[in-house]
Amino acid sequence: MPKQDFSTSTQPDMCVDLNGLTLKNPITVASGTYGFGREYAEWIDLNILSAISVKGLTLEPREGNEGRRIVETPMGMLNSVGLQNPGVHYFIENEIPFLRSYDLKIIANINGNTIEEYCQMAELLSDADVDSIELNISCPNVKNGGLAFGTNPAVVQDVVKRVRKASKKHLIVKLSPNVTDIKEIARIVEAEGADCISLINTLSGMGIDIYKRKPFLKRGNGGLSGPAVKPIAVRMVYDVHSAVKIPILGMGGISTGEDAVEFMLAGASAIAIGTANFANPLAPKKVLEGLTQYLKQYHYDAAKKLTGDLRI
Amino acid sequence: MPKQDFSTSTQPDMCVDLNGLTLKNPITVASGTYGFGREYAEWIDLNILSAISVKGLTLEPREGNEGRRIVETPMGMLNSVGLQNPGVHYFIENEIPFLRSYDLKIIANINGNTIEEYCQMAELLSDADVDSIELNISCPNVKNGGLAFGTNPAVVQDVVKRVRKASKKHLIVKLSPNVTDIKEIARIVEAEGADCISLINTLSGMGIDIYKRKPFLKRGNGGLSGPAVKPIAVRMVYDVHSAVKIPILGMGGISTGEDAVEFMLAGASAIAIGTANFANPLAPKKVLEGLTQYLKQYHYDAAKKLTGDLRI
Amino acid sequence: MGFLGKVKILEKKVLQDDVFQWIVERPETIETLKPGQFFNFTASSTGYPLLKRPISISYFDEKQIEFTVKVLGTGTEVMSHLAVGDEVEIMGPLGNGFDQGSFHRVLIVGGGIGIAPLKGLLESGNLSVEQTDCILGFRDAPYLLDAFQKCVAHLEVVSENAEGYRKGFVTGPLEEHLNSGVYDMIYSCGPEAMLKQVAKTCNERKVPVQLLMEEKMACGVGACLGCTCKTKSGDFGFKHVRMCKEGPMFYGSEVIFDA
Amino acid sequence: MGFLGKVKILEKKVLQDDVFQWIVERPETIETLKPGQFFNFTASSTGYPLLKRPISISYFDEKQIEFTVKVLGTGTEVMSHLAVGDEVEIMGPLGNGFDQGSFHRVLIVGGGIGIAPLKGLLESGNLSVEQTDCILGFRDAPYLLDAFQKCVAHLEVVSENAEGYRKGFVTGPLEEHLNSGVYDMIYSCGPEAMLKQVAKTCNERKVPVQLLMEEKMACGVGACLGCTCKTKSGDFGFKHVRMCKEGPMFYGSEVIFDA
Ligand SMILES: Cc1cc2nc3c(=O)[nH]c(=O)nc-3n(C[C@H](O)[C@H](O)[C@H](O)COP(=O)(O)OP(=O)(O)OC[C@H]3O[C@@H](n4cnc5c(N)ncnc54)[C@H](O)[C@@H]3O)c2cc1C
Ligand SMILES: Cc1cc2nc3c(=O)[nH]c(=O)nc-3n(C[C@H](O)[C@H](O)[C@H](O)COP(=O)(O)OP(=O)(O)OC[C@H]3O[C@@H](n4cnc5c(N)ncnc54)[C@H](O)[C@@H]3O)c2cc1C
Ligand SMILES: Cc1cc2nc3c(=O)[nH]c(=O)nc-3n(C[C@H](O)[C@H](O)[C@H](O)COP(=O)(O)O)c2cc1C
Ligand SMILES: Cc1cc2nc3c(=O)[nH]c(=O)nc-3n(C[C@H](O)[C@H](O)[C@H](O)COP(=O)(O)O)c2cc1C
Ligand code: FES
Ligand code: FES
Repeated sequence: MPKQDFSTSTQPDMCVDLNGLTLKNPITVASGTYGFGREYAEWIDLNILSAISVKGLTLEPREGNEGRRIVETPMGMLNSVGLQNPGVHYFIENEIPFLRSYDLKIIANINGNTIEEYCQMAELLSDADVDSIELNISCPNVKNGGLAFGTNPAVVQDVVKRVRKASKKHLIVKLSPNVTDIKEIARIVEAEGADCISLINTLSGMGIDIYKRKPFLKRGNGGLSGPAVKPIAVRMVYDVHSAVKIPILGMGGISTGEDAVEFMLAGASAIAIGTANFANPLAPKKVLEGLTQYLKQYHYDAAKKLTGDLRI
Repeated sequence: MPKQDFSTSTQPDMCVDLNGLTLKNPITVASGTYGFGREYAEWIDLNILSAISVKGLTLEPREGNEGRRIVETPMGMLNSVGLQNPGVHYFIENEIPFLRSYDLKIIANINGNTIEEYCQMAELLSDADVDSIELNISCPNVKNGGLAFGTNPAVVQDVVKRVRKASKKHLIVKLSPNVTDIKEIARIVEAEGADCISLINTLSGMGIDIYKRKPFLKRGNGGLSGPAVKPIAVRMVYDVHSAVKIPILGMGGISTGEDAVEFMLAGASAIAIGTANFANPLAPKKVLEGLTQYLKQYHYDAAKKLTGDLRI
Repeated sequence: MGFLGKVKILEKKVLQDDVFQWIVERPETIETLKPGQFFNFTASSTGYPLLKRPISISYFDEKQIEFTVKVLGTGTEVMSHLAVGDEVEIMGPLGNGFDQGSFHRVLIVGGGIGIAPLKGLLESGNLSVEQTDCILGFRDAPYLLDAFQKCVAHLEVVSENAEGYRKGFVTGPLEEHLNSGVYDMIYSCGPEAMLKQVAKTCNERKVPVQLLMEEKMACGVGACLGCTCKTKSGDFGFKHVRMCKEGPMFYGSEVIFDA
Repeated sequence: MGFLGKVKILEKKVLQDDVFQWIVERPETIETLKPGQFFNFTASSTGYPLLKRPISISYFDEKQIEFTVKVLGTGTEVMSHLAVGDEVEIMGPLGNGFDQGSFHRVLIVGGGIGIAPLKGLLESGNLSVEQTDCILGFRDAPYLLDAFQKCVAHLEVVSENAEGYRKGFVTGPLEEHLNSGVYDMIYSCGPEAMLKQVAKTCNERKVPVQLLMEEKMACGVGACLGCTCKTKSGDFGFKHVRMCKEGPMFYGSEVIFDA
């Protein structure tokens, strides 16, 4: 971009609305990449963020996966953390109060082994001081042979329907990208009453240690994230935007303001930063500044007008 | 790797067999990235290659897609070439003789709008001097609303069955990675009599020009390839290897000898280099040398013993 | 014979904040070079960015080749950090280059960094011409004017923003020049919008114009079909030809520009 | 307060083909530093490789911090090209660092590049010890022996391949030393296989040992849970703790090594 100074232009309205969840700006951080905010509070002013999706919660505490959990790949990374977390009860008692000392919305990312577990967590969180529940349906479905909930349309329908009943909270459903037809899944999620769709979760990938001749990760597969997956994520956001009316929280490889603009033009109403936080803890600030500059340069008076605003 | 000299060790047997297609070494080049070999002949000795999968052929000549065709992405690229090619007749008359002046196997990559077109091409090629036919089922199925042939199990079954009947040639079926369950597709392909499976084709992706506010590519979507997709490709090769007995020609982001080893350990019997040729026309040489050095260092007397040789 | 390998950077000049020049040693195996041809540069030894960067020859002789580079994104940014004595991997020469020959009067029309290959044409080409005139356009402050001044009879410079030059685009002066009716060959390189305008203006007046075009490239050698543009011919009423192989020079009369 | 930003490289030493040292300016905002802590380095300004690279402090004072780096892959390779005067982005200090205090006799056991933080402990730490002995192991030629020689009473060096040193691993000399029964604290850093062996040997003899461990890291601050190791505690009979936050120093008695 030409290095012009737009600081004198009027500040665009950064506020966006995810169908009931109002955000002061479109920049959130992605589940699993930000813990419960504590660790990054030393490095960046958390008040910059409009929301945090906290580390994936389970009903009971979990110690997560054994062995190596991280593999760097070309402009991406594989992770196999395995949902290590202190459990939803601990979260409610100990983490919410901390997060409430900041001006940001709290999104509780929930993960079940069974539909019942999802519902139990949704109920528990209904009475808790969270602003939204993010239903992560990418986790392996233990009752269904380990295949992710999110890849089977019938199971998606069932879990969203029942969680929707279990809680009145703002409900985001987070889609797995490991599917043939993301639009089909998105339509089901919308029909079952989700308020918002977030995507993409990580892509299923693998790395092999050729010197030890085994996969780097004990389970073989891990979840691929980071800039490498951005083109896939943008395509999916675009596809889902063309298929449903509910707003989209877009993510997958975002690390600059330009990336955020790209996701919003593709159809996202807000975006989340995940892996980029690791490479640069100031990424949310950088993204927010870059986005704001773009809005000024292209004369948008409100961030929300960027969503889906393609010239085609 | 420690910088040791293994030049004095005995040369491992590099020959591999793809279920009837014998290759002098595991290094081939991927369809669409090497034209018909002519252009790279100035830059690398084509005799290094064990096979070339030629630019995707169609029944009639095609001019391909309009507008920009290439978008660079983080450690990857999107392409939307749209199968520009001189048609299968021209290929048989003009390109085969050229390629036959080199010591490499010729794989004819075929692409149809309809199953009938696939069959017609397979028949034509039955009498032509090619060593194998690679059925690319990632192309949009015009009769089926533009969704790729390769993503619908029933359609995959139909097209493989009929092409298998139409030609006695060695038959490779190239899988699309844009599916929920690659194993299911692989099993069908094996059951219908394919001799070999190649994967992965490109992942569906998109890039948006935020300054012009439209997708870089006229059709919106393009195919993602390059190192960025390697972890996804390795995972799919591993999955398919666990699901079928026929050999696998692995590809997706391979650019070094270590990458080739990784794919072979995951289950590939041979590998193809695609996008890496653009970054380094000597990539096939580098990959072959790296692979050979690894075999010596780890005391493999034959390349074929590497396939699936994981310690798990 | 093409050359693929490393060459040493012998000299480096910084022309502007974001424009620099390298002189590299000319590999002995390169027999012929033509103005308008380009080399593909490995921007970084780390493998990122992934694809090579095409850069035109802006001067060459028996011993040396010069490149003039504008820093736009990561690739050229990384390149700009290399210093004299460092090595850089290049591949080329690639592309067809300019058609040269004997002309009565030649007009050079360059925009922005597109002036680089035109400099190469004037300084290292073998045009046989009675008089060469030149129009150069810049968005901001001009550069390399001396080099052009030395080679041409009349030089006109326009800029969108810089003070002290005629304001605007090259198209105004171009029409004025062409109205004189004296030119029998135009050479042009610059942003696509400019080339489209130049082609239109020249085509209307039936003056032959050689356009040095630009498109994103992957292989640079004609194998990937990633860099095509449309020309008027073939069975479909048009043909997709490769900028890196059949181009990057096309005649204004043959190119079909995107709408 | 942690520091995240660029610092200038004041000095650079090349110790071996693939081992170099940087001295950088110590940012004023860093109040305390502890041996065994590390900084996370942005290897390249291009964004590739993606993740930061953790490097231990190998010396520090009020004005400067020293790092000793072994070139292994792309990240450290890119770093090795930076020169005096260049800036590098660092983030830290991170991790717990070594526990210090008063001991009778301390044994330092280092392997390969793992000797770097041990150098930091000896040169910049505040151990109060009657006598410190040291065993260093290398695959090939040793480096930094002078630095250790200066700080310890007895230095023993082993190498797998280099001539002129006792052949083998640190474990032989370690057992001999421990059999004397005089040590009341062991500090160790090196490859995982070595640490596992060191921990076992010390645990058997009930000698306390501080292990500086290494695991692939993504965030470096405790947020991603990517760098865990197992310790003996918690509801499950073990607990996954973060190397970057609760570590990288763990006592031999608390770590459970992978089978
Ligand atoms: C045949 C040929 C010859 C060439 N010769 C030369 C030459 O002699 N000298 C020379 O300097 N270049 C030349 N080029 C162009 C050169 O190859 C590119 O400038 C270079 O590849 C850019 O690489 P990069 O990695 O720096 O930028 P990239 O990262 O590839 O991208 C360009 C940057 O521009 C930004 N951008 C794109 N559109 C806009 C917009 N509308 N507004 C603001 N920002 C935008 C992008 O975000 C990106 O950061 C030539 C190209 C070709 C095809
Ligand atoms: C807390 C902590 C402190 C550290 N302190 C230091 C320090 O002070 N100094 C220091 O130098 N390092 C230190 N390290 C290690 C350092 O972070 C890594 O060496 C560095 O990140 C490697 O990055 P890279 O990009 O160079 O290599 P990478 O690209 O990340 O990978 C390492 C390379 O080794 C290759 N490889 C892996 N296994 C084998 C094998 N068995 N045989 C052959 N090749 C193999 C891989 O292919 C790869 O090329 C520390 C690490 C941690 C966690
Ligand atoms: C280390 C790590 C842990 C993650 N854990 C979770 C999780 O618990 N729940 C979830 O829904 N997504 C999780 N994700 C996925 C991210 O929230 C995000 O969808 C994905 O990483 C893509 O965005 P990115 O490329 O910006 O990282 C995790 C990602 C990473 C890298
Ligand atoms: C420019 C380009 C054109 C391609 N054309 C074809 C094609 O015609 N037929 C086909 O089966 N695959 C085609 N592919 C896919 C490659 O053969 C290969 O499957 C894919 O690029 C993954 O490998 P890579 O990451 O090494 O490039 C093409 C890929 C690229 C980059
Ligand atoms: S860039 Fe590949 S054909 Fe021109
Ligand atoms: S590296 Fe993220 S928790 Fe340690």
